[in-house]
Amino acid sequence: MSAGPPEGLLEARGISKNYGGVRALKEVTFTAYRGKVNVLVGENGAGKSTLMKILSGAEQPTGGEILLDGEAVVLASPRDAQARGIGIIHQELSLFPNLSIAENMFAGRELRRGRRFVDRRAQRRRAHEVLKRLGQDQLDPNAIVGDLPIGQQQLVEIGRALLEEVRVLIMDEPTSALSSHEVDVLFDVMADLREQDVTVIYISHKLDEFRRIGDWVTVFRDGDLVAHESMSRTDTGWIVRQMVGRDPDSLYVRNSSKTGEILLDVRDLSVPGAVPVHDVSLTVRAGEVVGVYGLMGAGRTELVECLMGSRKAVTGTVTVKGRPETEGTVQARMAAGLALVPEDRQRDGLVPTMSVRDNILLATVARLTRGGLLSGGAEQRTASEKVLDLAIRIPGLSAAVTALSGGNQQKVVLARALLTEPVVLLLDEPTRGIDVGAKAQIAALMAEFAARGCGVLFISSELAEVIAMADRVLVMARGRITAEFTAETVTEEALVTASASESVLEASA
Amino acid sequence: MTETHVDAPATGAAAPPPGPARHPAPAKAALLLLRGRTLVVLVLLVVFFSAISSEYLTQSNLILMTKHVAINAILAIGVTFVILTGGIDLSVGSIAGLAGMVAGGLLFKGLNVPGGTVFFSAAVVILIGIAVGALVGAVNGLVITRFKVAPFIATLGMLYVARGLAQLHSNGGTYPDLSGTPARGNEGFHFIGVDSLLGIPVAVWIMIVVAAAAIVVTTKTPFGRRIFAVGGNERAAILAGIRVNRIKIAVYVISGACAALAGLLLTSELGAAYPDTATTYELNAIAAAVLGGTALSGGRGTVIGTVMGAFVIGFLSDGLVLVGVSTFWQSVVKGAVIVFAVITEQAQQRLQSSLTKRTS
Amino acid sequence: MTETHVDAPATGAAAPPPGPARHPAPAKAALLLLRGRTLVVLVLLVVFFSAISSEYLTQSNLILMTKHVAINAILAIGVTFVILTGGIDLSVGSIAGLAGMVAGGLLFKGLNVPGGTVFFSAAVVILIGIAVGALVGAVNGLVITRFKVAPFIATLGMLYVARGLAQLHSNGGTYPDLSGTPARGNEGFHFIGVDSLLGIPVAVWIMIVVAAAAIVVTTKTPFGRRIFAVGGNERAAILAGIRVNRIKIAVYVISGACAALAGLLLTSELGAAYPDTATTYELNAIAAAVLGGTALSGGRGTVIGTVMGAFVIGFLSDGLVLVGVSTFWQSVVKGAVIVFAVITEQAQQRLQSSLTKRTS
Amino acid sequence: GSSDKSDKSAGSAPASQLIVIITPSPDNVFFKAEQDAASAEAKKLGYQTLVLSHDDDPTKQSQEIDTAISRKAAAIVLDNAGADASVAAIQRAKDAKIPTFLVDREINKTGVAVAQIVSNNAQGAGLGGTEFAKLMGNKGEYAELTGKPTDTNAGVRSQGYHGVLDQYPDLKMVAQQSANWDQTEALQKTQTILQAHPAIKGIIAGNDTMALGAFAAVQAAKKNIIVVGFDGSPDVVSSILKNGIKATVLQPASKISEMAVDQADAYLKNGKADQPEKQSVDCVLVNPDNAKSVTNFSVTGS
Ligand SMILES: Nc1ncnc2c1ncn2[C@@H]1O[C@H](COP(=O)(O)OP(=O)(O)OP(=O)(O)O)[C@@H](O)[C@H]1O
Ligand SMILES: Nc1ncnc2c1ncn2[C@@H]1O[C@H](COP(=O)(O)OP(=O)(O)OP(=O)(O)O)[C@@H](O)[C@H]1O
Ligand SMILES: [Mg+2]
Ligand SMILES: [Mg+2]
Repeated sequence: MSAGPPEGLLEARGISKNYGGVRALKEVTFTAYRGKVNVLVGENGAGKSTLMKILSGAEQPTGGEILLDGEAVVLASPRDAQARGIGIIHQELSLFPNLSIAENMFAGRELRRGRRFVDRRAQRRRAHEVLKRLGQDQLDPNAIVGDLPIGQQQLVEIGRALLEEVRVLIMDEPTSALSSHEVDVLFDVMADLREQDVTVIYISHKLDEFRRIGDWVTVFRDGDLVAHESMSRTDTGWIVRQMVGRDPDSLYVRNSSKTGEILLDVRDLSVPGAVPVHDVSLTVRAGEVVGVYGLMGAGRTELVECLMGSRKAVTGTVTVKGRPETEGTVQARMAAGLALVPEDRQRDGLVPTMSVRDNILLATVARLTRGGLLSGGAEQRTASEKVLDLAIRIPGLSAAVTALSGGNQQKVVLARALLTEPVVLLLDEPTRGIDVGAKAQIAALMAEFAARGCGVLFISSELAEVIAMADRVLVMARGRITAEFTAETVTEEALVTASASESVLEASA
Repeated sequence: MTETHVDAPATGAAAPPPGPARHPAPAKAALLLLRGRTLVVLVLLVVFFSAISSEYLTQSNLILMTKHVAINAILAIGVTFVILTGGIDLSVGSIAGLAGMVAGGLLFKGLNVPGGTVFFSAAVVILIGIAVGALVGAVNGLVITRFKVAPFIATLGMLYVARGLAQLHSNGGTYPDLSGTPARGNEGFHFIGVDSLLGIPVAVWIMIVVAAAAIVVTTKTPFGRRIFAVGGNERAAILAGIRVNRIKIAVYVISGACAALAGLLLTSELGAAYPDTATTYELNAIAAAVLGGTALSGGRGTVIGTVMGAFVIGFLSDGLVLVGVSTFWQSVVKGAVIVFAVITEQAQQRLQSSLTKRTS
Repeated sequence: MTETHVDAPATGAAAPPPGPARHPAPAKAALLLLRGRTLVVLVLLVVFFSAISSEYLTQSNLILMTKHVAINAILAIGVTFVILTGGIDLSVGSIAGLAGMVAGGLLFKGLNVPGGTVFFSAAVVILIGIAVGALVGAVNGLVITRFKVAPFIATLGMLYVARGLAQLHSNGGTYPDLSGTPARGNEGFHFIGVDSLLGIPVAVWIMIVVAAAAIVVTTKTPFGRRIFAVGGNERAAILAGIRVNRIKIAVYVISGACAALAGLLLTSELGAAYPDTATTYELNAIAAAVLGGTALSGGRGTVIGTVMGAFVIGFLSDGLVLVGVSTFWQSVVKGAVIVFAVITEQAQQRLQSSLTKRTS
Repeated sequence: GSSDKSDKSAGSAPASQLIVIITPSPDNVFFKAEQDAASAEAKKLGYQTLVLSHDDDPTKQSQEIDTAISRKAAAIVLDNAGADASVAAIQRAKDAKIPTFLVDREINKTGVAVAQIVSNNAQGAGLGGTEFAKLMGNKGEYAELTGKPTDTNAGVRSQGYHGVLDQYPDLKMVAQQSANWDQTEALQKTQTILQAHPAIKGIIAGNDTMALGAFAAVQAAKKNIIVVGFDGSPDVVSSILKNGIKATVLQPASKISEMAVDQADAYLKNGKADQPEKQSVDCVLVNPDNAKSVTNFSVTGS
């Protein structure tokens, strides 16, 4: 960093936040510097999003004060914060699935023609400009947001924040659903913003990523600010040490089991739809961890959903443990030995109205009966066993699942899948939005699962992760498998080339 | 992959916004046909009934049926606003009844004030009636937003309360004669429900005006777009700085005012106000909105669709009466047509979304 | 972070299940009081009415009121199953009417078969009546799952269709005498609606059995657990291998069967079957479920709460009748109490969730 | 079946002085008049009253009779909700030693109620039909609006009308619809019927609210059509005086109610009925000739 202490713009002083009995923030004092990219990191549930919600008016602190330009301010609502030039990209997308891209961007602050009417044409034009700035000029501003893949939705959310004349832009994991290409574009935009003296607060779990863009880094742990340092004076090891409180021996555990018979054999699978899949063939062997890399829209989610039976294939065969599974329903595939941890745990994984225990047992509850009736004891035993196995941090088995942090919610869904005793575990972006510690745990779980003679097929958009965890990597682009590497042959360059060569994004860029 | 990109024109100087996705011609035609699906059902009904009865497709019968439709259409337009935000309004029938009784009472026996009885002109009475509806709607909105009562329950409660108030207003009686007298200066109430302008009943004109206003509000104004936003994702709406509670209260006020207007039209047409006016009309109004493609989960729907839905229900009911179908069969046929029309709606949405996706 | 790990006991052999979150005593008491909130409203009602009328709190009146409650409670229990999956059933009143007519027809005039008329015993007639309700419910479920029609509309259509069929069954008439004859071997239909066992009306025993069965099914069986899952997050339920469509059809079948049972009780009590039986009872049934804490969005609710809700509505209505409140005021008071009870429900939920959080 | 243990009052003598009056909803003036007359008469004779309305729902009626039993009423005056569907409930009252006095509508069983005092609907419909035929000049097209199809009186009146009208070959019924006793429904259905059959000369309705609705439609269509109703409600009478609706048939609602209360009083005092169970009170035709002398469901001097 250049000489002289940077100038603080937005300051949180002694901010606390209690949710009922949960202390999400404990008198945190945090300063975001003017015209800098201020990076926030920390484990899941460390309180990062909570602080950002408070700084953007979406939540009220239990104690402490907020200073903007050295002046104490009260941010009673998102409107208040917006009026003061504070914009935010929320971690959970807050979009209107029923409205167009342009309308999403201008919801609540529509451009007007005359005093009364919405100026749709101007909105479309401005939306198009912003999309172009994000490298998405092929996107139609009239497209309905609910029809977009999650990555493009995230870009719309980003675009919305960029439309405002903001002094402070808070970005809470804006890249969790983006692939490296869009991340590059986004970083260019952030560099621009920095030029324009905009203060950026950036939250991410992708260590290699934010090191490229951040000026300052702040580490949170258990609702406390534990470290605050200029990025140039830190390295990855330092950050992980601050986060986890110990040395990162190894982030990812590599599977080292011997491979055996073919457990999953997929032949010529084709799936119609918005993101179609064409003639995919693949195998997963016992003891093997197979990674699937690809860009947004490559069709990986469609592939695993089809394998799991929640999406219908038009052609192709799926053979599990040598037995063809022709029925193609979720029940049949589950019985055959497949289990899926879905990509979007909020939408496809958790039942928010149920307790942690009931969520864990959801798929296997029929096994825990005596004389047709559920046996409370067996339920409690089974669930708590899994909680211990996976080291899920919960207040209690009867707690609401929504009260857990993201990583722990992910483990709940994983526990449910493991309880079905699958022979091949399908994981769609299992590490999205979870912290390094949890990532390492999930990698270890995958390895352990493979060591028991089972197979793993996991999808990931992070190069480092696929390379580190997979024995074999398949690359998907435009619904086809375009390349295959072994752990020995795989390189970042090869993956990028194979995934981009035929990708939608590359073609249109 | 069949995706086609919307090409930006080569002369990209001031990049004009890309137009709506272009569909190949046949797909487009299919889509248009399906968008007008309620219209298709309507046309089928008309064809069917005019084949059975020569009186069905006469100008005078069409005008009459449209007049009958007007009442339900106005109710349904109001309800559409509510449904678009993800709510529901079961109290519209009762509000119509209450507004009719208030207006009837003012016309028939005036307002007792200290020192005598005041009579208002018919126009003022109409405004008071609508204000009563708006007020009841505001109560609905406040109960729903302030006390977080589910709209279904809040408006179900209001269904009973408003109906009870309507009955208490006259102690169960009917206000028999609403024609007013010159001495009282309150003549002319029949204008809205009985008279015609240019050969078209005033009630139909009123429906046209209400529908046009509703279309403009829902599609062209910030308020209208925010209604869709609230119905699409309430949390996101709050985070986007939209005053969600205000929007919600506003739609119940609109719904209440529309219901009151419908009640006044009924009362005017009847020339008498009785407390059971418009009983169970709420179900027809909601059915019209849903037939017209409004999603009960909120965020999706059009006013024009709702009006079409009201036409389908009205033209069906009147047609059944015209050809002399028994009451019992009327009930069966009506239920079946409502479900059938929605089934075609589902087919349409699936086809439409597959078409849009394939071609966008 | 105050999160605690589930501690494994040092001797990890058979890890005992972690108990439910422990609350400090006063918070626990407050919570208990609030959980029984519907009960509190009920007690308030009883206290209020018995202060006004000495007849209210007599054994005979309590038994009588409970018998009246039984009908709505059985309807509401069925509807609760549907609402728990996130659906709604507006057709239960009509199904009750249809089942009553089918049973009435079988008892009064028998079934015409080639070669004569067959009469079934009262027990068989009751089973047929319930089967009819289950069948209509299955149609609801199929329309909703196969054609993806919104439950509101599908069951609204069925409301009309089933009522029309009930009327067509007798061409609008009443089956006057259901007592049967020894010659036909179909006596005894009055048992379920008129008779008593151990001083308690059979209808009340039936309600108790239905409620007990429903409690066991919802809380103790995998099927019940899946109902909650479907209502809580349908997509997650699908991926967890739950056959969502089957569950949905099943709940509409249950709702239809319960509705039919209620219709049979009504018919038996009246000793006659008429096609308008149970008109608009659907609203009361839904109101009971919601009063009892069932969320219309699905996934939350209890059968016992629903039964409490039915008691509140029934004891209120009967109390108003007993003390001679005019019909019109009955309507107003009923609406207001429904909304008020739900407001206290909201207050409870907020308080409860803050308590649970603080103490967990 | 087992005995009615639920009715604890059974066997105990009716010591109370309460008369329970149950009618359809008083938002129809006819039933309001009925209620008011019965209530006034009972109070005059020193009774307390409980006035309830069953809204034409036999189930609700059954529950209200339960309430009467539970409150140990001395007698019930009932305008019932269904000729067949009411029998069991009235029997229950009888078993509890509470006498029931029916007004306005009969039930399809004797020996259950102490008295069934009804206006003679068949006779009244005969009067209405005859007057209608006369007004029509014994020829031409007409439409009929019937009451709620599940209501006995709707059927009786319709039969009564047709008993007369069907004798005239030139009188042709071109449409028959139920408007469920409802004014708005009568209005809209009449409008539609007038579309289908523009040549209609007359409309005969099963009660006065439907006649009023039909007449509103006739007025809006600016047609000159004969409308005849049934009940003798004040609104129709005043319409007759203004040369609007042509005729109605007055049911002496107040008189019937008073008779019922008087007989109940006598029964309670003497322990037996002083009149036969079935009593019918003739209806009176109301037309411009006598409309002036009609007030609140009674014709002065008749
Ligand atoms: N609405 C809420 N109710 C109860 N507890 C909550 C709520 N929101 C957050 N918490 C708790 O507050 C703590 C901090 O959560 P927060 O979302 O700020 O974490 P985070 O650092 O953003 O984690 P992640 O990296 O997973 O996004 C967690 O323990 C979480 O369970
Ligand atoms: N046009 C679309 N309409 C509706 N849903 C879509 C559309 N495109 C994608 N989706 C859904 O969005 C989710 C993400 O799809 P995406 O395009 O990202 O597929 P992917 O190849 O699995 O990539 P990734 O998993 O890396 O996001 C999937 O559930 C997919 O079904
Ligand atoms: Mg977060
Ligand atoms: Mg994906």
